[in-house]
Amino acid sequence: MTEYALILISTVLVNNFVLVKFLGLCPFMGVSRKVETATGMGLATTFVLTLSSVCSYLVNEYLLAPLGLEYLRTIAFILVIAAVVQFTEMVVHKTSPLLYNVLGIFLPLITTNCAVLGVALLNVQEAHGFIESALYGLGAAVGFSLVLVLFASIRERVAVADVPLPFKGNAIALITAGLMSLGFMGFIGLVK
Amino acid sequence: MSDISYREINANGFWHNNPGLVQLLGLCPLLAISGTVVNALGLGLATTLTLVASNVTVSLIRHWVRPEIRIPVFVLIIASVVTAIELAMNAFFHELYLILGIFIPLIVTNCAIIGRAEAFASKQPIPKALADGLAMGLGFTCVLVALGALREAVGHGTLLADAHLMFGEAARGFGLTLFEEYRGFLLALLPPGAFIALGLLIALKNIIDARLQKRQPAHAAVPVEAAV
Amino acid sequence: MHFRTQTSPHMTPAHNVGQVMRRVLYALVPGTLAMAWYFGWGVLINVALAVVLAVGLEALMLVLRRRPVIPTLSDYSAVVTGWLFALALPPLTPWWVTLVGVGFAIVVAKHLYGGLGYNPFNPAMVGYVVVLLSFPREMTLWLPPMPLSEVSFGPMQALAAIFLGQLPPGLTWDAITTATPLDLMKTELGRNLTITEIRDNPLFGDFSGKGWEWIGNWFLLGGIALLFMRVITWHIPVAVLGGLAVTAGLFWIVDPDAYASPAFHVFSGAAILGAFFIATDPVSASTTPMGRILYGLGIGVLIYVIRTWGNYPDAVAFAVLLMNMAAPTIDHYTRPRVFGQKPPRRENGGTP
Amino acid sequence: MLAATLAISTLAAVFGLLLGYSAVRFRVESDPVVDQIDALLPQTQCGQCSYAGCRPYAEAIAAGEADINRCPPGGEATVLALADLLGRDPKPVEGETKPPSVAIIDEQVCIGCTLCIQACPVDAILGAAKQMHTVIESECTGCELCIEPCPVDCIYMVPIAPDISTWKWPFPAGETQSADREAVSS
Amino acid sequence: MTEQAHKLHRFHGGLHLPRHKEESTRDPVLPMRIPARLIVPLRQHIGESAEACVAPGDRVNKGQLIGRCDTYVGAAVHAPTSGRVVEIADHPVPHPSGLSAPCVVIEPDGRESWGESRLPPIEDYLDADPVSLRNRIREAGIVGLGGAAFPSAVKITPRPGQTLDCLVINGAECEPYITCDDSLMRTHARGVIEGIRILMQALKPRCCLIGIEDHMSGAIAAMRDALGGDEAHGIRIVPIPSLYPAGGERQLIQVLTGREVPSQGLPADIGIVCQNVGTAYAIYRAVAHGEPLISRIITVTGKGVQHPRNLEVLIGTPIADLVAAAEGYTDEVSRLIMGGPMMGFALQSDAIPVVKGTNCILAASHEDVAPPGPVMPCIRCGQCAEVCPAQLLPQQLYWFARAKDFDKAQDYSLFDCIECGCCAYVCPSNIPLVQYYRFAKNEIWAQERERRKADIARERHEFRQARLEQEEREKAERLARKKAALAAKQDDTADDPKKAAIQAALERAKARKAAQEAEQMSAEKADKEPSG
Amino acid sequence: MMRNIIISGVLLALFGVVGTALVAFVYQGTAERIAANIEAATLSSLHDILSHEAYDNDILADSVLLSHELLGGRDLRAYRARLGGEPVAAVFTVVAPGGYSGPIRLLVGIRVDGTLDGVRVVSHRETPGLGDEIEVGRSDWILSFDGRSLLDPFYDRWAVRRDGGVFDQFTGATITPRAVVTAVRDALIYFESHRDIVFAPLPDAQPVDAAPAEDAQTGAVQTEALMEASPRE
Ligand SMILES: Cc1cc2nc3c(=O)[nH]c(=O)nc-3n(C[C@H](O)[C@H](O)[C@H](O)COP(=O)(O)O)c2cc1C
Ligand SMILES: Cc1cc2nc3c(=O)[nH]c(=O)nc-3n(C[C@H](O)[C@H](O)[C@H](O)COP(=O)(O)O)c2cc1C
Ligand SMILES: Cc1cc2nc3c(=O)[nH]c(=O)nc-3n(C[C@H](O)[C@H](O)[C@H](O)COP(=O)(O)O)c2cc1C
Ligand SMILES: Cc1cc2nc3c(=O)[nH]c(=O)nc-3n(C[C@H](O)[C@H](O)[C@H](O)CO)c2cc1C
Ligand code: SF4
Ligand code: SF4
Ligand code: SF4
Ligand code: SF4
Ligand code: FES
Repeated sequence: MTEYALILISTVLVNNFVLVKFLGLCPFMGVSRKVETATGMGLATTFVLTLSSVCSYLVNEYLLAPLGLEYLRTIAFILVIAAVVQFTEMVVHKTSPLLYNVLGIFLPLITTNCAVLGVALLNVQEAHGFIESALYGLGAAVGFSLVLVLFASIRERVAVADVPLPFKGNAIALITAGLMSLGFMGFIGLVK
Repeated sequence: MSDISYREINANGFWHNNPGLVQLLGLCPLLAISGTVVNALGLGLATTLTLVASNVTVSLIRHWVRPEIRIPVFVLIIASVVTAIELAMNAFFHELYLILGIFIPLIVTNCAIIGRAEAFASKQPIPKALADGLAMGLGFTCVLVALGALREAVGHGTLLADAHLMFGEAARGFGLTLFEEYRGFLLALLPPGAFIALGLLIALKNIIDARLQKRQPAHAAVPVEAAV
Repeated sequence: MHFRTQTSPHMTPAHNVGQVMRRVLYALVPGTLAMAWYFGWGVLINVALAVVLAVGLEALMLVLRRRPVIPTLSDYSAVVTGWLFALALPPLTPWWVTLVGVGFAIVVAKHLYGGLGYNPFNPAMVGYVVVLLSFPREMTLWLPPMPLSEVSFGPMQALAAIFLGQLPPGLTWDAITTATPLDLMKTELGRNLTITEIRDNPLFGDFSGKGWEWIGNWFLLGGIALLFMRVITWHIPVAVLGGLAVTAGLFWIVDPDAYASPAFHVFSGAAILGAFFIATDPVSASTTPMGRILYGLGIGVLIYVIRTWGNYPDAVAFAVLLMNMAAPTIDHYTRPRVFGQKPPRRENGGTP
Repeated sequence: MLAATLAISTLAAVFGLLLGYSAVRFRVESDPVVDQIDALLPQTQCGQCSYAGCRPYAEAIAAGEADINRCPPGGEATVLALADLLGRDPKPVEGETKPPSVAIIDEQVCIGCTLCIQACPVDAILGAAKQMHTVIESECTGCELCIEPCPVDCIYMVPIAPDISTWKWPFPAGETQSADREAVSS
Repeated sequence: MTEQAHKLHRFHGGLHLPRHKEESTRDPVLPMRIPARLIVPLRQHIGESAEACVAPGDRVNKGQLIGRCDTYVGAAVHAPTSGRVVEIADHPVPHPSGLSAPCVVIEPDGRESWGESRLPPIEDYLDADPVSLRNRIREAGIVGLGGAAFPSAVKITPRPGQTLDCLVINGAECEPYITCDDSLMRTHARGVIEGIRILMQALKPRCCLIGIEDHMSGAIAAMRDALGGDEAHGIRIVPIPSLYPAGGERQLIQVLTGREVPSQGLPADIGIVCQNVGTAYAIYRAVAHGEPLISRIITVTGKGVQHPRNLEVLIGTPIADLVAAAEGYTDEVSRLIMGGPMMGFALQSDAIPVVKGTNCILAASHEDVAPPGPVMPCIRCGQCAEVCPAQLLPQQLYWFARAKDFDKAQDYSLFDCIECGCCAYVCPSNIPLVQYYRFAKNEIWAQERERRKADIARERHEFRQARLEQEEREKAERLARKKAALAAKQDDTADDPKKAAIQAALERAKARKAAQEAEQMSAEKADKEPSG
Repeated sequence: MMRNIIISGVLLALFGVVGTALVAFVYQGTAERIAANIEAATLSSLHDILSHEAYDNDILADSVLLSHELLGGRDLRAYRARLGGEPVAAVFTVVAPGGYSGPIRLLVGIRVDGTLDGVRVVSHRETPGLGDEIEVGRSDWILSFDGRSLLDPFYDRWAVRRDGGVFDQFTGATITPRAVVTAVRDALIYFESHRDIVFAPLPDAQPVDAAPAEDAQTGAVQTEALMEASPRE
């Protein structure tokens, strides 16, 4: 039980995927202008990430490992992810066109959200079991969504601040992310 | 759009639509692997290679792919290319491979690559796609190296240390020590430093752009009027 | 007859931001003097240096940004930032550490966001965390408090140490520095000593570190003065200290030999300074009453968590930055009930 | 090698089938976003955005072809609203924004050629051939499209004078800091 | 007299302000001489403007109807005195914009003759039927004298399904400097009480509460005298603590009854109607004496006038005359404000006339209205939220208004702001907060207007498109028919109608196909892939 | 409809086939070289401690997994160096549990006579700029162990100066050096008391797989705690 809790603490706070491990940055920067879209993206990513973490675990465990094809991991995982994402995309497009428009190019880009593939690969690297893989995926996604939403609400505030012109927009957003990451450095050591 | 010139392709890749500074794509490796110039260069070249290969392939098959399987096909192509490069690096640049670690397979999900496949290569003939891949890849590498240089210089006070990882033993001496007795500024090497450094680079670009635009009216008096 | 027009209200008392900031400075004086009493001249030199640098950099940024310099400087916010930053430093910190820290505070954390009022993060704490991460050696060079230290530094010696890195002949850094009580508590607990054993160390006083507890009291005094001057409201300080004390109390009751007492936590390190002066920075804190309580509680709990299980013995700065990050979101979800509205209204998009 | 290709291609085939199926199952017909964009445009129908009216421009925005800052009559407010709807960055409006105006026909000069009637996108001009024409002020959107065709140049644009019911409190003068909001970059 | 004290409640926030009331209450109310010229705006109330029903050159009696208003929310305008109409034209009116609006300008003849114009007094008003009372109030052009100038007849017309619980009479007069209600209560307490009883007759509430700030002891005593105690006829006088803005309708209702008027709602929604004491008195004059609303008490005060005092003024009197009656300006005068210092608006000139809603002319000296310090950025200190009586987050509203994010501002209940100015008063950064809110509200209204206009334009445009298409089609068909006919004529088998019909059908189909193709082509153009 | 679905599947499969074939082809071409690289990396880190003239056996194959409290953990690999079949030295993987922010992994080389051949840090999470001076690239503190043994200094002075021992601490950091000194001392004690087990010949001559990847792949030390997202966790 403790170890599961530790996995969550570790992925959400200590080794936050975005701010400490540098995974999933493009959507982090791209879909954080408004809190609403950030929340939507967070939910979509949480769904995709957890699902694909589990799926890729299964593929690795029951397809690649028995056949000794570990070197094909990347290809196999990315296929799994792409399928999960494309499926989600079509469902969202059908059910919520506005969300679709807002998430825009970023929905397909969940496929290329490094965090998703990163989780799959790290699961293998750290020899996670089924439940651990699921938790790892979930924790990574929750950590991603958490900082995404916090970041978005800070950005909404910064958007109306008197930021010097050259820094307006992406530059100040990156610096904000840097300062957030600075805060997250405080969690170092929580999980030894 | 369809008759985009090579000059424009280059300008876009290196400056106006640079993946790292403007599109903000491919940020993960950009920030993660820019601790030193050598790492940055290694990853940048690997990425460029992938970008070129994937752009060409995608352009090649652009008429056959159906929209619903477009993304899976693209990533499949990219993943194959990347895995091949990964294996090759493991074999020929083993130490660099170890340092770049998980970020080599993660080139697959470098948003810049799939982004180009989607936005450009899937609509353009092969030569243009190739040029675009090259321009974008090298543009990305430039940013990566600039960021690496900035962080290495500020963080360690050196440049091109560990050059042997990439250029072989002969290059061990390439490294420059910029400041003797430099205590090091760790922040530059830590994650917050990476974010802040990229933010500063983007601001620098904005400043340069603003300067350029200011100078523009002198050259071309006619079309800017609308823009001002 | 013709008149100039202006918008209502047409009468306002004469007040301004500078006044608010000056009050903060007055309230900081007792605690600062107490700190100087226990840790020597270095404290005052640090404060003076940081304030000068802060004001200078602020002026520089204003000139670069083509903003009026004098009216803005007279808001005294840069002075507050510099002063609070300096209070977090060990007494003989080299000058260049102060420079880097103040530089980050004023330039990056404050002016890149547009200056006073716009910064989402507490500038002083950004500066402190930057130097703590970058120069851990310099940032752990604490002296023992006055009654314990064998050597005392005169003002010239302190200046020499800060600006030239020179110690009086015969002394080494190793010999004169010691761990802070929080640091000691953490590392000794890590070696599986019990609290009782640890408290035998001469560094400890009645309920916290010798000297530290008194510094805390003087800052408390200043903080209460701020409350009376209505510069701050009770919500944040009470919530910070309450959150810290309650969390510490819970663990302490379970195992008083492995977890330090609430009093120790409250009176150690920067907890009180943080609760009254740092967490209350209006610009980066939460603004709604309920939000301020949550924000303060968050800081209190995070201080305890990081102090106890993390790597940083005094976690105030990190806790403040982390909650700064959450402040806009907290504000968003803790809007007070508007007059005449029944349930507090949530934004439609809040929880889709 | 055989195992490798077999494994991956099976995987790929399975996903391909799945996606092919869902493409059919979740087909999307129309794009309601166009309506939402169109609702935000001022409907002046002036064509300054270089599209043949507001709706075509809305379609172009939805398709990602056009920027959101091309409508001068809508001004800043429209750009902000569009940016908000589409999650894009607001930009300064392209082209000059003029105060809202209406067209007035100089009835002494008008020769009743009906050319302006054909040009007016909202049928705001009354009159028949060979008769004097007038503009229905409340219907005129101020698009200026009637000015060009008039062979005797008898149509003028007059700005709508502010009155008490349409007067607006001005945006307050800024803080000391923003007194000079010009760029630092220069 | 040992009744149990009325239970008072507290509203959120509020301010204790320096009162400055003594200056203008030292002397009794002075009825002003008739000025040389009266400028009577046709719109002095919330709602549609009245229409002039006299012409330049006409002679008018005192109290004669000069502006008719037939809309439901509207109020008639009467001649304040007898004289000659010299012009009906645009003239600057009291408004923050300083813009002009239609006014009737009257040259008094000094005779004050009512002629036929006085309305028949209703003697037995305490038994009269509510409808006739309401009609009288409407005829008399009575609007709220407490500030908003909302037509009183509308306010006291019960809406179906609503029962009235309590009539609240607003004698709070919470703004500094203003003492017109105070003076009114001290001099005409009887009339005020009678007016209240008329209102009660018209509304039939269960109770009536008169809220008066506790420092106005003279007014409270006079009212008690007139009423015959603290409580009589179901009316009760309640002194309330002085706290700005206790006189705000919503705040007063909360203080007196503990109930909150729903946001975006009206007091009527919780069974309450609130009227100002001046309104009550005006109603009494209209019902018992048949006098329309043609004059009122106005405070002229501030260090900018020699002799601050209350004046009884004819509506339409230029402010310069009021100032003259207060013995002129002092050297210190620097700003002229209509209303109180917290909510009033500054005037450009003293040639502007007073209107029904004018309660105070404040000629402020530099010292009274010291210019606020330099405007600094908001530091989120939250003091504004602490004092906001509407429990809003003024600083958030400010940020959104500044960013022109009006949706967010509305989401943060911008329209619940009563513009009381408390937030701006305490703001250490001296931000003109209220102006930001007014700006935002105005913009939102303007956007709504524009939206409506756009909708009409869209409809008309689409209609036109459809019409053009239709015409095009008809033209094509006509052409096709003509061609067919022509072809048929030329054809040998011209009299084969079947063939002609086939021919015509073919033509039509061809035309349709062409049209379709054109459409498709344009659609394709629009469909073209999005650019990079 | 159905046709579209099938086309999608087939198309994707086709790309799968081509892509995989390409990768598999490259894999076969590089597999050998990669294995060699991994071996070379491990060897090179061993050679930092052990001169490679000092032994002649296949040291990577001649390794055992040891578990003992004194070594700080379970299943820690030790490599045995033999010259002409005779034991010359052993290189232990040791975990020092008492680091400031987590365990520190070390390689400790001990000659048969009980003297230290050398100590190197494999991975740690100590505070950069403070605790990381144990890395050979940052200071030569770690070299001060070379040639020492349990008797030099005498057993009870195996401690940092602050605790009355002979080893320097760092300014502002005592915990880290203390942990390393203690771990090295314990490894020496373990060696003295378990010499037989350490040098016992492989039970069934089954050479252990030459990919003890987690321990020692490069000479570069991983500072996992603070540095950028660590490539290998
Ligand atoms: C736009 C508007 C519409 C109103 N509609 C009604 C109404 O239908 N019925 C009513 O009794 N009062 C109505 N009122 C009057 C209000 O209840 C209130 O008494 C009046 O606005 C005076 O408020 P104040 O001076 O506190 O601002 C309305 C007021 C306004 C401004
Ligand atoms: C902030 C504020 C303060 C007010 N103060 C008073 C006041 O002191 N006396 C008063 O009669 N009306 C005051 N009003 C107006 C009342 O809200 C309300 O409009 C009036 O009492 C309704 O009565 P009426 O329709 O007869 O004017 C104030 C309004 C506001 C928004
Ligand atoms: C942020 C921070 C990081 C630290 N990191 C280390 C570390 O990595 N290794 C270490 O030995 N001490 C570290 N310390 C210092 C210890 O807490 C402790 O003060 C020190 O080891 C005691 O040594 P001293 O008695 O020489 O001061 C750190 C202290 C702080 C505040
Ligand atoms: C009660 C109070 C507390 C403050 N605390 C801080 C602080 O902790 N750090 C800081 O940089 N400035 C502080 N300031 C000053 C000021 O708010 C700060 O510089 C702004 O964040 C700059 O925009 C404080 C001001 C007040 C009134
Ligand atoms: S510029 Fe604006 S108003 Fe004019 S046609 Fe285009 S969208 Fe319509
Ligand atoms: S009258 Fe002229 S300006 Fe007005 S809508 Fe018609 S064409 Fe446009
Ligand atoms: S009182 Fe002024 S400075 Fe303070 S929060 Fe409100 S608006 Fe901002
Ligand atoms: S003006 Fe509006 S926001 Fe300000 S205190 Fe009054 S009600 Fe609140
Ligand atoms: S590179 Fe885009 S998410 Fe990582």
